[in-house]
Amino acid sequence: MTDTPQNTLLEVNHLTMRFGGLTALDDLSLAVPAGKVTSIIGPNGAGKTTFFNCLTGFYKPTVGDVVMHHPQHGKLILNQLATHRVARHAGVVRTFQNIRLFPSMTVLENLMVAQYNTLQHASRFSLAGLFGLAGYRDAKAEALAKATTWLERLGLLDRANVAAGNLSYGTQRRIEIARALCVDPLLLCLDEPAAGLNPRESAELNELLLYLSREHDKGILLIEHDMSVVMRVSDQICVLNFGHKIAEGTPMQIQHDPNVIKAYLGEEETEEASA
Amino acid sequence: DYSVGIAGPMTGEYASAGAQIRAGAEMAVADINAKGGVLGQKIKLEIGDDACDPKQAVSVANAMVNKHIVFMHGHWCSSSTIPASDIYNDAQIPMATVSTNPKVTERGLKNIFRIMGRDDQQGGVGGGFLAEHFGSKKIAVVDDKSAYGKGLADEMAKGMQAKGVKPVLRESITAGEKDYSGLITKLKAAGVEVVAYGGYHTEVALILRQAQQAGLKLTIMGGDTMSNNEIVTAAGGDNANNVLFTFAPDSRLEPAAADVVKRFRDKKVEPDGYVLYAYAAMQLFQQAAEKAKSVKYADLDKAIANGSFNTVVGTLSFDAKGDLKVPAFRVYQWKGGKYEYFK
Amino acid sequence: MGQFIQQLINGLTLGAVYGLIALGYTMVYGIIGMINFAHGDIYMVSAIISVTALTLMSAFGISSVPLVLALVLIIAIGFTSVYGWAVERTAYRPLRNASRLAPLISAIGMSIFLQNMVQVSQGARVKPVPTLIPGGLELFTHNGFSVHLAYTQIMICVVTVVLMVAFTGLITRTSFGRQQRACEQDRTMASLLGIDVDKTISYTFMLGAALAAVAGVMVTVYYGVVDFSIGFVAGIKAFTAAVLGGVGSLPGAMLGGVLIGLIESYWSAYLSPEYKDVATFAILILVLMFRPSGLLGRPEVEKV
Amino acid sequence: MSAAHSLPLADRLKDAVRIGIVALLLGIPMLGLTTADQGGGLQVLTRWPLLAQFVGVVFFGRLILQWLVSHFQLRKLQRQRVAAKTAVVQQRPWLKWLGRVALAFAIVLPMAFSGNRYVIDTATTVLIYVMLGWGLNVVVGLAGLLDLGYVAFYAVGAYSYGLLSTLFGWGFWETLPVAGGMAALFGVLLGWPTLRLRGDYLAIVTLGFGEIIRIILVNWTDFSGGPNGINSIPRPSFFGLEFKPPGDTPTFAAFFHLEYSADHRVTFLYYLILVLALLTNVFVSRLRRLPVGMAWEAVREDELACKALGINVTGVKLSAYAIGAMLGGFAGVFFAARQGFISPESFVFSESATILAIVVLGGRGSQLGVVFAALLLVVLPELGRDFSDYRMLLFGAAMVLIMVWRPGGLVARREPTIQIDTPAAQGATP
Amino acid sequence: MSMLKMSGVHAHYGAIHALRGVDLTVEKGEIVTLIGANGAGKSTLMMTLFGQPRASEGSIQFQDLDLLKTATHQIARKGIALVPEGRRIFQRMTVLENLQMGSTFADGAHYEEDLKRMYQMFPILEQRLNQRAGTLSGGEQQMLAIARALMSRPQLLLLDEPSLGLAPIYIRQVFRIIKELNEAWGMTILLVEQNAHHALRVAHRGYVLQHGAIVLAGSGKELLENPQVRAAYLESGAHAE
Ligand SMILES: Nc1ncnc2c1ncn2[C@@H]1O[C@H](COP(=O)(O)OP(=O)(O)OP(=O)(O)O)[C@@H](O)[C@H]1O
Ligand SMILES: Nc1ncnc2c1ncn2[C@@H]1O[C@H](COP(=O)(O)OP(=O)(O)OP(=O)(O)O)[C@@H](O)[C@H]1O
Ligand SMILES: CC(C)C[C@H](N)C(=O)O
Ligand SMILES: [Mg+2]
Ligand SMILES: [Mg+2]
Repeated sequence: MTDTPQNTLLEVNHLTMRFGGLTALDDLSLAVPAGKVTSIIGPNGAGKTTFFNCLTGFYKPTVGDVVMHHPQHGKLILNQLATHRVARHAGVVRTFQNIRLFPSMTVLENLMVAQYNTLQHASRFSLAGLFGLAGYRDAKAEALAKATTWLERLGLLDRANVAAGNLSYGTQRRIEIARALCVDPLLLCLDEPAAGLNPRESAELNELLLYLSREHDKGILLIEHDMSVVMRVSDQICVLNFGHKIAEGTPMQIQHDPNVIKAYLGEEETEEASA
Repeated sequence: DYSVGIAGPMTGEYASAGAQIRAGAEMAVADINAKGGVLGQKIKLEIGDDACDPKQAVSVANAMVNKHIVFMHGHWCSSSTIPASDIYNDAQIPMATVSTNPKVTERGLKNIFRIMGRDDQQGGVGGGFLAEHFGSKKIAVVDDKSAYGKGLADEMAKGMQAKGVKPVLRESITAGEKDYSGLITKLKAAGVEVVAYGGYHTEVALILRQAQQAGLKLTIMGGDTMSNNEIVTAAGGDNANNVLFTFAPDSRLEPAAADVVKRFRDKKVEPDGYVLYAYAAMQLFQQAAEKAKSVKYADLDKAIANGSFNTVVGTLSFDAKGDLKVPAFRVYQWKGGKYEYFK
Repeated sequence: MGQFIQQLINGLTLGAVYGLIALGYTMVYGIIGMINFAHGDIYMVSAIISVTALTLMSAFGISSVPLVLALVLIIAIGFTSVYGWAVERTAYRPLRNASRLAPLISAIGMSIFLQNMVQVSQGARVKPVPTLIPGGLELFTHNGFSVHLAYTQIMICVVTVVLMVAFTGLITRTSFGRQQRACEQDRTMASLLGIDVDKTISYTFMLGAALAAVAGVMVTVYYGVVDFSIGFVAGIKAFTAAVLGGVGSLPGAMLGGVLIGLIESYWSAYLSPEYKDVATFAILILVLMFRPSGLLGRPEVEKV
Repeated sequence: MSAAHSLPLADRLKDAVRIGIVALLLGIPMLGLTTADQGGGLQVLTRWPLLAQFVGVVFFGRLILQWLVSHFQLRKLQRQRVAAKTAVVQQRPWLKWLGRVALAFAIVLPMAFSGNRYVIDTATTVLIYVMLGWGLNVVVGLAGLLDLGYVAFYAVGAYSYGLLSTLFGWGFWETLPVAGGMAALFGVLLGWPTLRLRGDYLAIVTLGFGEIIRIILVNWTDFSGGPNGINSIPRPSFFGLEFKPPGDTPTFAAFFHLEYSADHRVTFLYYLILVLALLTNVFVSRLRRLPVGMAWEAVREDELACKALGINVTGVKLSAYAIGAMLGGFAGVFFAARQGFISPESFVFSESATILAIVVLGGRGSQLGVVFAALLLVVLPELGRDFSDYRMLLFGAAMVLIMVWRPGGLVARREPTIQIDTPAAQGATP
Repeated sequence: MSMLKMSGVHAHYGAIHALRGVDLTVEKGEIVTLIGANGAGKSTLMMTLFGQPRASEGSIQFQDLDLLKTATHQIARKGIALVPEGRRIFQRMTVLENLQMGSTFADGAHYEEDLKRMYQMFPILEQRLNQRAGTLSGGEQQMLAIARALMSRPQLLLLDEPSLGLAPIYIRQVFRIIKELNEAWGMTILLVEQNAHHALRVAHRGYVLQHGAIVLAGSGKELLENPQVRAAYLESGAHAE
C-alpha cells in the first residue's frame, strides 16, 4: 500500500477469529486510510461480517488486534474497548447486515437516539434537560437539524414520523445508514448497504458514499456484493476467501485478478462489469 | 335497620377460617332477627374480605365505616386487625375480635374488645403445661414466621423456661410449603419428641404425616388454630391424636350452647374453631345494645366495657384494655376426630 | 452422616417434584416463549382432581395399589389436559399477536381465577387422602439415626426421570418437537411452512398439563394433603428450577429442580431454614451472573 | 380460522355442542364432583344439577356469542385488516382531553364526596397504584426490563419511613428524599447482577430479589419487627399541624378553626398523594423526552444496536432501575405514612404482579393508560367485596377478559417523543 | 386454469393501504417476475397470498382453491412455498433441522433425495449441517432459506429477493437454479427482485408494481426494453455513464 502511516486511520494486525473448529478469519492484516473508501468483498461465509464484528467489539478476536489512529485520542486498540466505547470514543460506527433499527420508534427518533452521547452531555445527565435550560435546548435543536439534514439527503424526510418497523426493507436499509451518520463517525463501516436496493437506488447510494468520503473526509469500510457499487466507489478493495486475504488493490486490479474471478466474481461477471 | 360488620379472610389461604366466622355470624343474626332484632330493629350483616392482607383490611374497614355499621366483629388475622382497628376507632365503632396478638389491645384504643385470650396467656399456659407434663423429654419450639405463629411460639418458649425447661431447638418454617422433611430430619437428629408449635393447623398436619413416614413419633403442642377439625383427616391415620393445643374452654360442651350447636350441626356446619365466637360476638352486640338502649358509640362502648354478657362461649367481661377478664385457656387433645380436655 | 444421607434422599425427592412441575413449565415455555403463570395452578387442579379420584376409588372399593394409581393417573391426566387446552384457548390464543407481556398478565389473571374457582367449587378446606403406599426401606442406622427411604420417594424419582427422558426425546428428535420449536421462534414462518400453529400450541399445552397432572398425582400420593393454594409456591419453585437449568431445556428443568431441592434440604438441615429461599434465589442469581442462560441452556450467541 | 361468513345453523350447533362437551369435561371434576370431610375422611358428593346448569349456560352462551360474532363479522369482513406491527400515533387530542378531565375529576373528588371516607380512601389507594404504575412503567414500559419484584422498592421506601420515624423521630418530608435515595440504591443493587439477563431470566431474578427483601423483613426481627411489622408510624402533618383531636400540640383543626373530624386527615392524605403522583407524572413524561428516556426505549428495542451507536447500555439500564425504584420508594413512604402500620404481608409477590398488570393493562409506556388500569384493578375488587367468595374469582376473570379485549392495553398507542412537519401528508406508499 | 390469479386485491396494515387493487396471473410452468421501488408492496403481495395480512378485498385463486378462505398453513400444504423477505430461518435450530422443517408436509419418500439435491445446489450447507442456523453468514442463511422452501417440493415457488446478500458467483448460481427448477422440474415461479436485469432475463413475463398497484405488464424482454422501466428500475449510476 502506498499510504503513509499518518494517513492510516485503522490498522488491522494478524486478526484471527475461530469458532470452535471453524476459522472465520485467518491472520488478516489491513490498513484503512482516512477519507477513502475501502471495500471488503469475498464469497459468502468468507468472514467479512466477522471482521466487522471483531472491529466493533461484538466479538473478541482469538488472535491479533485492531488499532485506530484517532486524531484526538491517539492510538486506540479497538478490540480491548467495550463495544459502546468503540463507537463513542473511537468513532467507529457500523451498520448491520440484518437490519437492526428500533422498530417501534419513529425514523426521527432513531436518528435522535444515535446522538445520545452528545445530547446526554448537553443535558447534564438530564438535569439541564429536566428544567429545560437553554444549553440543552440549543443542543437539541442542533441534533434535530442534523437528523433532518441526513434524512433529506437520503430522501427519507417524508417518513420521519413513521415507525421504523413499518417501513419496507429497502427503506429501512437507508435509515440505518442515516442513523449511523448521525453518530458523526470517523470511520463508517457499512455491511451490505445496497442489499435490497434497486440499481437506481444503489446509484444514489454511490453518490452518497463518494460525497461522504470526498466532502466529509470520512473513512469508509464497505462490505458489498453489488459490484456496481464496489467498483464505482472503492479506492481500495480487499478480497477475502475462507478468512484469508486473497487479493488487495484498486478496483481495476481486482476485477482482473484471476483468483478473485475464480472465487468470487465468476466468469461472466467480468464482462458485465466492464461493459 | 342496624348494620353490623364481620371481616376476615373469605378468600385466600385462610379462607376456611373466614367461612367459620361467616357461618357463626350469619346464624346469630338470623337468630336475633327471628327473635325481633335489637331494640326493635332488624340487624343487617355486612361481610368484608381482607384475605389476611393488612392493606385490604384497611380498605374493608373504610368500606364498613361507610356502610354506617354500628358494631364490628373482626378481623381474624392480627396483622389485619391492628391497622383496621385504627380506622374503626377513628370512626368510633366498637368492635370485637378473636385476634390473639397482644398488640391488638396494647395500643390504648378504647373501642376494641377481645373475646379470646391473648397469645402471651395461651403461650404461657401451653408452655407451662409442656414443662409440667413433658419436661423430661426433648422439646423443640417451631413457628411459621407469621405474626401470630411467631408470637405464640415465643410465649410458649417463655412459659417453658419459666418452669425451668429449656427447648433444645428453635426453628422456623415457611407456611404454605408442602415439604417439611428438612425440619423433621433435624428434629430426628436432635432426638426431639415434643414440638411446641406456633402457627396454623395445616402445617402441623403435614409435619405429623411426614414425621410418621420418616419413622419419628412426635407430640405437638399448638395454639387456638389447632381447633380446626381439618387437622384430623389432614394428619392422616390417628396422627392427630398426638396434637395438643390450648384454646378457650370448649363451649360446645357447655349446656348453654347445646341448642345452638345442634342447629349448626343440623345445617352440616361443625361449630368448632371460631364459629361460636362469631355467634357470641353478635350476642355481645345485642345484649350491650339492649342494655345501653342505644347503638351510639359512647353508650354502646360504655355498656360493653362495663358489662358482663352471657354468650354461647361463656360469660364475657373486659378489663381496661379490652381484654377478657377471665381468659381461661384449657389444654385440649384430639381424640378420634374430636377434641377434648387433656386428661 | 445419617442425617446427611437422609437429607440427600429428601432433597432429591423434593427436587424431583419441582423438576416434574418444571418439565411442563419449560415445555410450554418452549412454545409460547413466555412464562405460563397458570402452570402452578394447573398442577393444583390436577392434585384436586386426583383427590376426588382417589376418594372415588375407595368408595368403589378398588384397593389394588397399582390399579388405583393407574386409574387415578389416567383420570387426572385426562381432565387436566382439558384444563390445559381451555386455559390456552381462552387466555393465550387471543393474544397471539400482542406484546410478550400481554399473555403474562392474562396468565396471572388465569392463575387467580383457577385458584378461586377451585376454592369456591371445592371448598377452602384442605383435602387429605389416606396414605396410599405406606412404608419404605430402612436403609441403615448410624449413631442412632435411622435413614428412611419411602416407597413413594422411589416412585417419584423414577417417574420423573422416565418422563424427562421421554419428553426430551419427543422434543429433540421428533417432527412434532421440531414444529413446536419452530412455533416458538417464528410463528408466521412456521405457518408459512404448513404448520398449524394453533393446533401445535394447543397440543403442547395439553402435554404440559399432562405433566403437571402427573406431578399433581405424585404430590397427592406423597404428601397426602392438598388444597386450592398449593399452586402458587410450586409454580414459583418450578419456574425457578426451569430458569436455573435453562428455560426450554428439559434436562435443565430436571437438574434445576434437583439442585433447588438439595439446596433447600441441606440449607434447612444445617443452616437456618428461614433463609433457605434467600439461599435458593441468591444461588440462582449467582449462577445467572456467570451463565446468563442457565446451567444447561444454550447460551444465546446472537450473530449480528 | 378462515374468513367465516355467517355460518349455517347446523355448523353453529355443532360448534356449540363441541364447546358444551369441553364445558362438561371441565365441569365434571370441579362442579359435578366434590369431596367433603364428613367426619373421619373425605366423601365424594355429586352435584349433577349444578353441572347441567353450567353446561347449559355455556352451550347457549356459545350459540348466542356465535350469532353475535357472525352477525357483526359481516360488516367487519369488508375492512378486515391486520394491525400494523407497531402503531405510532401522531396526534390524539381526545386523549389529552380525557387526561384533563381525569385530572379535574381527581381534584374535585374530595369535595364531591366529602364525608365519604371510603371513596376518598379508595381513591387514595388508586393514586398509590397510579404512582407505582408510573414508576414501574419506566422500567418495564420504557426500558423493557421485565421486573416482577418491584414491590421490593416499595418496601424499602415504606420501611425507611417506618424505621426512621419510629426510631429517630424523622418527619415525612425529611424522610422522603432519603427513602427515595435508598430505594434507588437498591434499584442499582438489583440491576447490577442482572444486566446481561433477558426475558424470563430477568423476571425470575427480580421476583427472587423481591422475595429476598421480604424474607429478610420477616426474619430479621430486631431490625424490622419481623412478622409483627412496625406500629404507630406517625402520620404526615400539614406543615407542622397535626391531624388530631384538639390537644396540647397545634392541630390542623384548631389552626383553621374547624371542628375536628377524622376526614381532614383522609382528605389531606388524598391531596398529598395526588400531588406526589402528579409530580411523578411530570417527571417521567419529561424524562421520556430527554436523551435518557429515548435511550431507555432504544435499549428495549435493540440492545446491540444501541451499543453500536455508542450508548452505554449498562448505564442506561441502571438509570432506569434507579429511577423506577426511587419512585417506588416515594410511594412506599406515603403508604407507610397512610397506613400507620406496615408488615411484610403488604409486600408480597402478588403486589408486584398487580403493579405489573396495571402497567401492561394500561398500555406499556402510556401514562394515561396506567391511570385507567389502576382505577380498574383497584376498584374492581372493591366493588366485588359484596360478592365475597366470588370476588377474586371475578377479578381473575376480568383480568383475562380485559387483556383479551385490548391486547395492547387500554391506551395502546405510543406517542412519539419528537416530531417534525413532514412534507406532504403521507398516503400508504412512498 | 391459471396457476395463480389475483384480481382487485387490496391489503392494509392498520391504516396503511399497502395493496390497492392488484391484478396478476401466473400460468402453470411460467416464471413471472415482479419489480418495483422500495415500499411498492412487493413483499406485501407475496405475504398476502398466504393471508398475512389477509387481503381485505378482491379475490385470490390458486388453481381451484380460494386462498382468501384458506388458513395460512393450509395454503402452504397445498403446494406453495415462499422464500420470505429477511430469510426468517429458524435461528436456534441447526441447518439440518431447518431443512427438515421445510419437508414437514412433503411426501416423505423423497426426503433423502431432496436433501442430496440441496447439498448439490448449495454445498456449503452440507458443511454446516449441524451448525445453528443463526450463526451462519448472511448469504449462507439466504441459501438455507431457499433450500428450505425447495424441500417441500412446491408447485408454485415464491421468491422474495432470493439474490439478496449473495456473492455474484452465487447469484448466477441461483438464477441457474431458478431456470433449472422451471425447465427440468416444471416448477412455476413468482419472483421479486431488485436485480431486475437478471430477473427479467430469466422471466417469461413481468409486472411492475407501483404504489400498491400494477402499472405495467409484459414479457420479460419487453419490460427490459421499456424506456420507463429502464429509467426507473434498471439504470444504475454505472450504466448511466
Ligand atoms: N458465532 C458464530 N459461531 C459459529 N460460526 C460462525 C459464527 N459467526 C460466523 N460464523 C461462521 O463464520 C463464517 C464467516 O461468517 P461471516 O458472517 O463473517 O461471513 P460473510 O463474509 O459476512 O458472508 P456473507 O457475505 O454471506 O454475509 C461463516 O461460515 C459462518 O457460518
Ligand atoms: N408490518 C407493517 N406495518 C405497517 N406498514 C407496513 C408493514 N410492512 C410494510 N408496510 C408498508 O407497506 C408498504 C409496502 O411495503 P413492502 O414491504 O411490501 O414493500 P416492498 O415493495 O417489498 O419494498 P422493498 O423493495 O423495500 O422490500 C410500505 O409503505 C411499508 O411502509
Ligand atoms: C387464630 C386467629 C384468630 C388468628 C390468630 N390468632 C391471629 O391473631 O392472627
Ligand atoms: Mg456478512
Ligand atoms: Mg420487500
